[in-house]
Amino acid sequence: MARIGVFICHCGENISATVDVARVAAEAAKIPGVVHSVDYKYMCSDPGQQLVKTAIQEKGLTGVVVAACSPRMHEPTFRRACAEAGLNPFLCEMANIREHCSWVHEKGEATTQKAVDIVRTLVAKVKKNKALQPIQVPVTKTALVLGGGIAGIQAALDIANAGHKVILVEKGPSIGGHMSQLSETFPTLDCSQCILTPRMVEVAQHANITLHSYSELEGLDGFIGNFKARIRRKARSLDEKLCTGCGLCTQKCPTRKIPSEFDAGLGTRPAIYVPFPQAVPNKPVIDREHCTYYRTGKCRLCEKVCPTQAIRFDQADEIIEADVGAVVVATGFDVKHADFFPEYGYGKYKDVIDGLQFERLASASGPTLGEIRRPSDGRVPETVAFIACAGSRDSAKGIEYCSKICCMYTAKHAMLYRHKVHHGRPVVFYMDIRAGGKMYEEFVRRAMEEDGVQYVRGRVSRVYERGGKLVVKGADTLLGARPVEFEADLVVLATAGVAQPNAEDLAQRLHVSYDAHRFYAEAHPKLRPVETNTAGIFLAGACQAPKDIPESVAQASGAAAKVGALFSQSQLVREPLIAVVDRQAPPVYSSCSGCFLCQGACPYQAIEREEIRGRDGQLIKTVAKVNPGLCQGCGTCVALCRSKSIDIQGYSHEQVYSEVLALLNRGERDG
Amino acid sequence: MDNELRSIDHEGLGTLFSRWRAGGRRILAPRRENEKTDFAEVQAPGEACLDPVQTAQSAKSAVFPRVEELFAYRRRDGLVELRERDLADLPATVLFGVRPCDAAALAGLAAILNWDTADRLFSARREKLAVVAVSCTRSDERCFCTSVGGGPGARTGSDLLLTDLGGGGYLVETVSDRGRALLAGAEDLLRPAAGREKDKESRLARVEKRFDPERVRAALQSLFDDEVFWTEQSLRCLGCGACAYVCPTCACFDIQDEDGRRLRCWDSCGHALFTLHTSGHNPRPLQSQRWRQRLMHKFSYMPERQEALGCVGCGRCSRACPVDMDILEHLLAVAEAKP
Amino acid sequence: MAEFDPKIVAFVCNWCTYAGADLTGTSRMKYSPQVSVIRFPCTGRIDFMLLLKAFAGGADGVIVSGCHPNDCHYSSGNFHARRRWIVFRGLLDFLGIDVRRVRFSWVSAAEGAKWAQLVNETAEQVRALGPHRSYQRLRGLGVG
Amino acid sequence: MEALRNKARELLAAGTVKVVIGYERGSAGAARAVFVRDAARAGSLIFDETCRQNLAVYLMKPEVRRLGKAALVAAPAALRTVLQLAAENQVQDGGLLLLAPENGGVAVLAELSAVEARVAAQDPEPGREEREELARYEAMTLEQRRDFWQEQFARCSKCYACRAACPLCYCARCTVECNQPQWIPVPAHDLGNLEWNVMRAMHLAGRCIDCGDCSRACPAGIPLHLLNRKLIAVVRGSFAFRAGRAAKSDNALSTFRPDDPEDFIR
Repeated sequence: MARIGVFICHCGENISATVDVARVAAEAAKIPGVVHSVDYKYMCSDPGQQLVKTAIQEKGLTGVVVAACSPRMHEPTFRRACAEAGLNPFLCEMANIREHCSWVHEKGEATTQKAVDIVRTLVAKVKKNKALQPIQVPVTKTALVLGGGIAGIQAALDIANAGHKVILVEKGPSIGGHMSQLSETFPTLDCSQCILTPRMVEVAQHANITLHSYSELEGLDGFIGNFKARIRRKARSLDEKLCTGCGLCTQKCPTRKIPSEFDAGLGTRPAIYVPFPQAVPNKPVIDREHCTYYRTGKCRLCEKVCPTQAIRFDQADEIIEADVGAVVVATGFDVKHADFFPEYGYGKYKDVIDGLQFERLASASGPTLGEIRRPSDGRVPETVAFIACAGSRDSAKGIEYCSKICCMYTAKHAMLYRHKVHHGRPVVFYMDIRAGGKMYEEFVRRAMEEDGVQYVRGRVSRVYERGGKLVVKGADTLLGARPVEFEADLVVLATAGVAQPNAEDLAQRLHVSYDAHRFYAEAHPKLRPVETNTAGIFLAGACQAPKDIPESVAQASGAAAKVGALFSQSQLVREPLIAVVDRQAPPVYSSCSGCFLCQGACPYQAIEREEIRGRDGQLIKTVAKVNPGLCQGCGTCVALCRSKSIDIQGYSHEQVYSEVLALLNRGERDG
Repeated sequence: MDNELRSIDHEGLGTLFSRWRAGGRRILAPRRENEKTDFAEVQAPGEACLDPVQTAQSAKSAVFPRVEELFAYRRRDGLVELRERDLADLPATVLFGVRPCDAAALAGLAAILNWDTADRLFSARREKLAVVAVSCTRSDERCFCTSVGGGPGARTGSDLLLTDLGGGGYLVETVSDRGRALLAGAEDLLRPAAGREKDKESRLARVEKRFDPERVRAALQSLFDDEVFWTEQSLRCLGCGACAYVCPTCACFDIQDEDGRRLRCWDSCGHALFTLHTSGHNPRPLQSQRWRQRLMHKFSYMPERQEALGCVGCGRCSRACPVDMDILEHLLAVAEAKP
Repeated sequence: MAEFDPKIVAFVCNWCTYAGADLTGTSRMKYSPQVSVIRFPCTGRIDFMLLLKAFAGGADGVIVSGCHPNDCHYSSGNFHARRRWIVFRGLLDFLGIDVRRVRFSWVSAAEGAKWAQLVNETAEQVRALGPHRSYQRLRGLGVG
Repeated sequence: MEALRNKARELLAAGTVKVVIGYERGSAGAARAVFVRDAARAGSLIFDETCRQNLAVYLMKPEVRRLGKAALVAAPAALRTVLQLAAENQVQDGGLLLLAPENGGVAVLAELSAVEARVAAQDPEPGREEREELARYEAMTLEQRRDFWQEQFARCSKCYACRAACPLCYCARCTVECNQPQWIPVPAHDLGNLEWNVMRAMHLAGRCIDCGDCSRACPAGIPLHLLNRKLIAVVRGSFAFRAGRAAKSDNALSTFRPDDPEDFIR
């Protein structure tokens, strides 16, 4: 038999001014099961809380209802008080007679009656409350970071420096990502490599970081604090332990005319190669697709010249398993290229290039050693047209969004061009200039005013060749859409930043959701921007949306901080307000029929399949099971389950049902 | 008791109806409503529909309603206050147009509900019920009243038994004092049956006797543990309660409390929930066991305990069954089974 | 029909509408006292059976309210709820139950005024429709 | 019919299946389910317009499951049922054979993909009478519909034949069997009957494959299928979703589209 205590708060006069609190207390006392009912000026004050504690001990209360302000205000306060008095905190409920009653209604009978109704409702609920224990989930304090670009590097370093183990997985032969391809960076124009490579080296040398380059995530199972990752280490055809990175093999390799990915196709590389001089790790990899030996069975020159016999032609991919507690996804982005812009002659004319290619031209370590020479004939271009929003903000191209970085790097490109080719004439065709960010607007102005970059506002309709020149046809919308024609030696397209080609595939391996453009979805657009809907998996950098370096780094540190918080205890403790699937003694085992409709509805992939087997190991039935580590307690599955086999603690069927009946004055009559 | 045969024409019957109603009796009779014919209150004989061999539902709700309040209670300062069901408000009823099998079924119901102690509500309703049966001039392949001690013109359970004279009104047999009371002061409407009118038998439907219930009872006892037999017999059965709810003698019920009222509601041994224990254990987890229970109860347990059969051969269950579990067929299988 | 005080039950989610109703309070906006709130973690948790229970219990009207689309604290609970209500409304209407007695709304934590307005409008609507007799009459009928 | 019998004989003789669930001629000329386990008995199988029951209902019955791998004589509705059951993890691909009678012959469907193809080919659209029947009720006034259903439900005795006959009402525990809390009043009074029928319809929303067995089973002759048809129309109209079309499919109510209609939400 329930022994409920009801505590009515005056909240000074906030409640008592419009609600007859004495009468509420008197009415509450009549409710079956209520053994104690008092009102007091300030329940949340120390003496007020003391009233509750004393009553719990002296009257042996099995449940407490505090009729006062909103539970969003003081529920924690009173639950703590109950706990201190030895009553399970989840046996305490708050009846909101202030925000939902005294403050919103005039003084009078109806208002007092409503207060009584609210109290009766919560009494009915609390009678059905169960003592709950916080959920504890063990945490493996190792983080898995996917992607070795600047975001991945930053996240890995921050987590490692916080004293936790990190496994960094990079799909390419070296970490560094797109940033390592950049020449200078806006708005400071400091050299990208110069600020990046020290970080790369730090990663390589960090005692807490295990780097798997030339590797990819095969699969991820488990849940927050307890993931099991399977990582494929692709065969480099090389014994990394023996290899000293002397580079002899790469010099001797006879197959040299392979377009270099690092140089965005503007330079070439041999079949056994290190993507760029500062690569980490500085160990070559054999590109089996192009290697003569793999194609014809002859050559093996690298093997002969290798002073440490490190070459391993027969090496196979290796799958390694790792237990991790959290995952940071920093797989970055891709830029639109190939024949995406036929109207701009891309892929048709050698001298129409994309932004990344211009970065390589401008880079001191690039194919032209930093001299701006056009791909077709190596001449220094006298005139360069930069076309912004190539693809971005263009629903016709299926990309409605703004790629965000283009305005800035286009200004930078134009500037770099002027700095390198003083007499050159850069013209930027743009739609709008988006230069929001510290020192960004100033930077663009500098390009216009100090470096005399000409900005023409208007979309370019097409680019075609005429007598060795590239004719850029557009309109100047600032001059009444006057048609503009500009003869350029080189055309640079600020192509849209898009999701990685295999973004969906990875998302499915990770069980995280993604948006219409295949960028990974954050748990909440405003309040949980670095979390995914899968607890324990976080986002950093451009895999979530196009971002520039500072933003990527900031988000990476944010993700690292989340991981740090998760790793700060050996047990993850969570409120037990989660769903549970019915379990019973044999022969029933569970009322669940295993239709798993709930699985589809769960936003958190928290519902698993459990096989119930008899002593003989015979499968009896497969039923749903809620993973307490993943469930966030929304209760969508509960309302969906036809057989009422899932219930949610804190808002259980019995609790809400009794609330409805009690509110309508039709609670159980026998107390 | 006086058994002289008389007859009444349709007009006379109409007058009789109005007199009964004037005397404060409500009249329940088969009424046709969208394809189904079932018992409902009528004012005049014309509203009654006696064409179908049987009504879909039995007439048992006249004495054993689908849901009935046994008593009410409420809490008052720590005490529980009981309010007995007032029997005075139960209506005096004439049940018109039931078939002889349904009339006989009332005895079956009584056998269960009044077995050890008399059921207050049932008895009160039964007391106030007068049964005017109409013997069967037609039957169908579902009927087997003659196999279970009844017949198309049997008088058991009726107070008056009418037999359609084919256009010319009805032959009237007064079976009980209650029947006599129904006819009190109706002499003007009745006239002695004359000549061919007396020949009731010739008008009755022919229902062939198909089995001997005693044989079935004996067979059931030896078949109880024959799982194979019962599984075979019930593979098609879906375990709904249709058969039990249309049955004139099924009396299983469930007790529910609702808004301070204790209710008695029809239930069926065909439902898995019927025998489910709180522990989760179910002594009859399988439909085969529940089907066995249905036959055992009607043809073995009741004869042994209540010296009455739990079946009057009306065939309603067979007609209502969505999957053609034809009870006659199954009883024959039992009778012929070689355990 | 004589004025009457309708009984209205509001099923709301904890994160948006409950907080919004709190804001109505802190902003001291006044509204009709005939409405009482039952708090759920999310509209996705609200079982259609509870709406029936409210009507059976004598409610003349029902409010169901939660986060606006894309604002759900659990990202998609309100989307699931929305589908459920689309189907449920279709059924109620087909059964001849007046869906004007069931008011669905999105009220965010910032929309204190909207909550007050929602409650007042619903109270007005239900008052105009009168007591939900056709439903309340069902209770206990057909009992012998 | 002979083709069907021969196929059944062949499958049983070869031991490919342990039981053929089909139709036989029952009492009073009715067709009814039969469970043939012996090739010699295959001769009793029939298939004609009297064979209306959705035999897929037996796939969920423990006694039948125990008989071993089954071949099911499947009319179109049964095919849709099997797909829906598969989508709800109740039947496994390759776990049973479907014998679909077709002009004199019989198609043997072993994989669910084959069933999908066949259902897609049949693509059963509601017939004219069906659409008009529904339209007739939709055209009524609210009060007319209310009175109609109250009169119908007043005849319901909660025998649950509708549930038993429905191949998708397979829950190990039905909501009406939950008593903590007692979601649905047990008594067959007006409220209990309304709530039971509302719940039944809601729980079949997006799942019902429209075989009509609920109505056929109802001893009170209540046109229950109308409720399901109404919701089939709503689900299809609002979410462009149809049950029983794919073996791997989310349920209309366990998924959503951000742009689902919400004109009724303010």
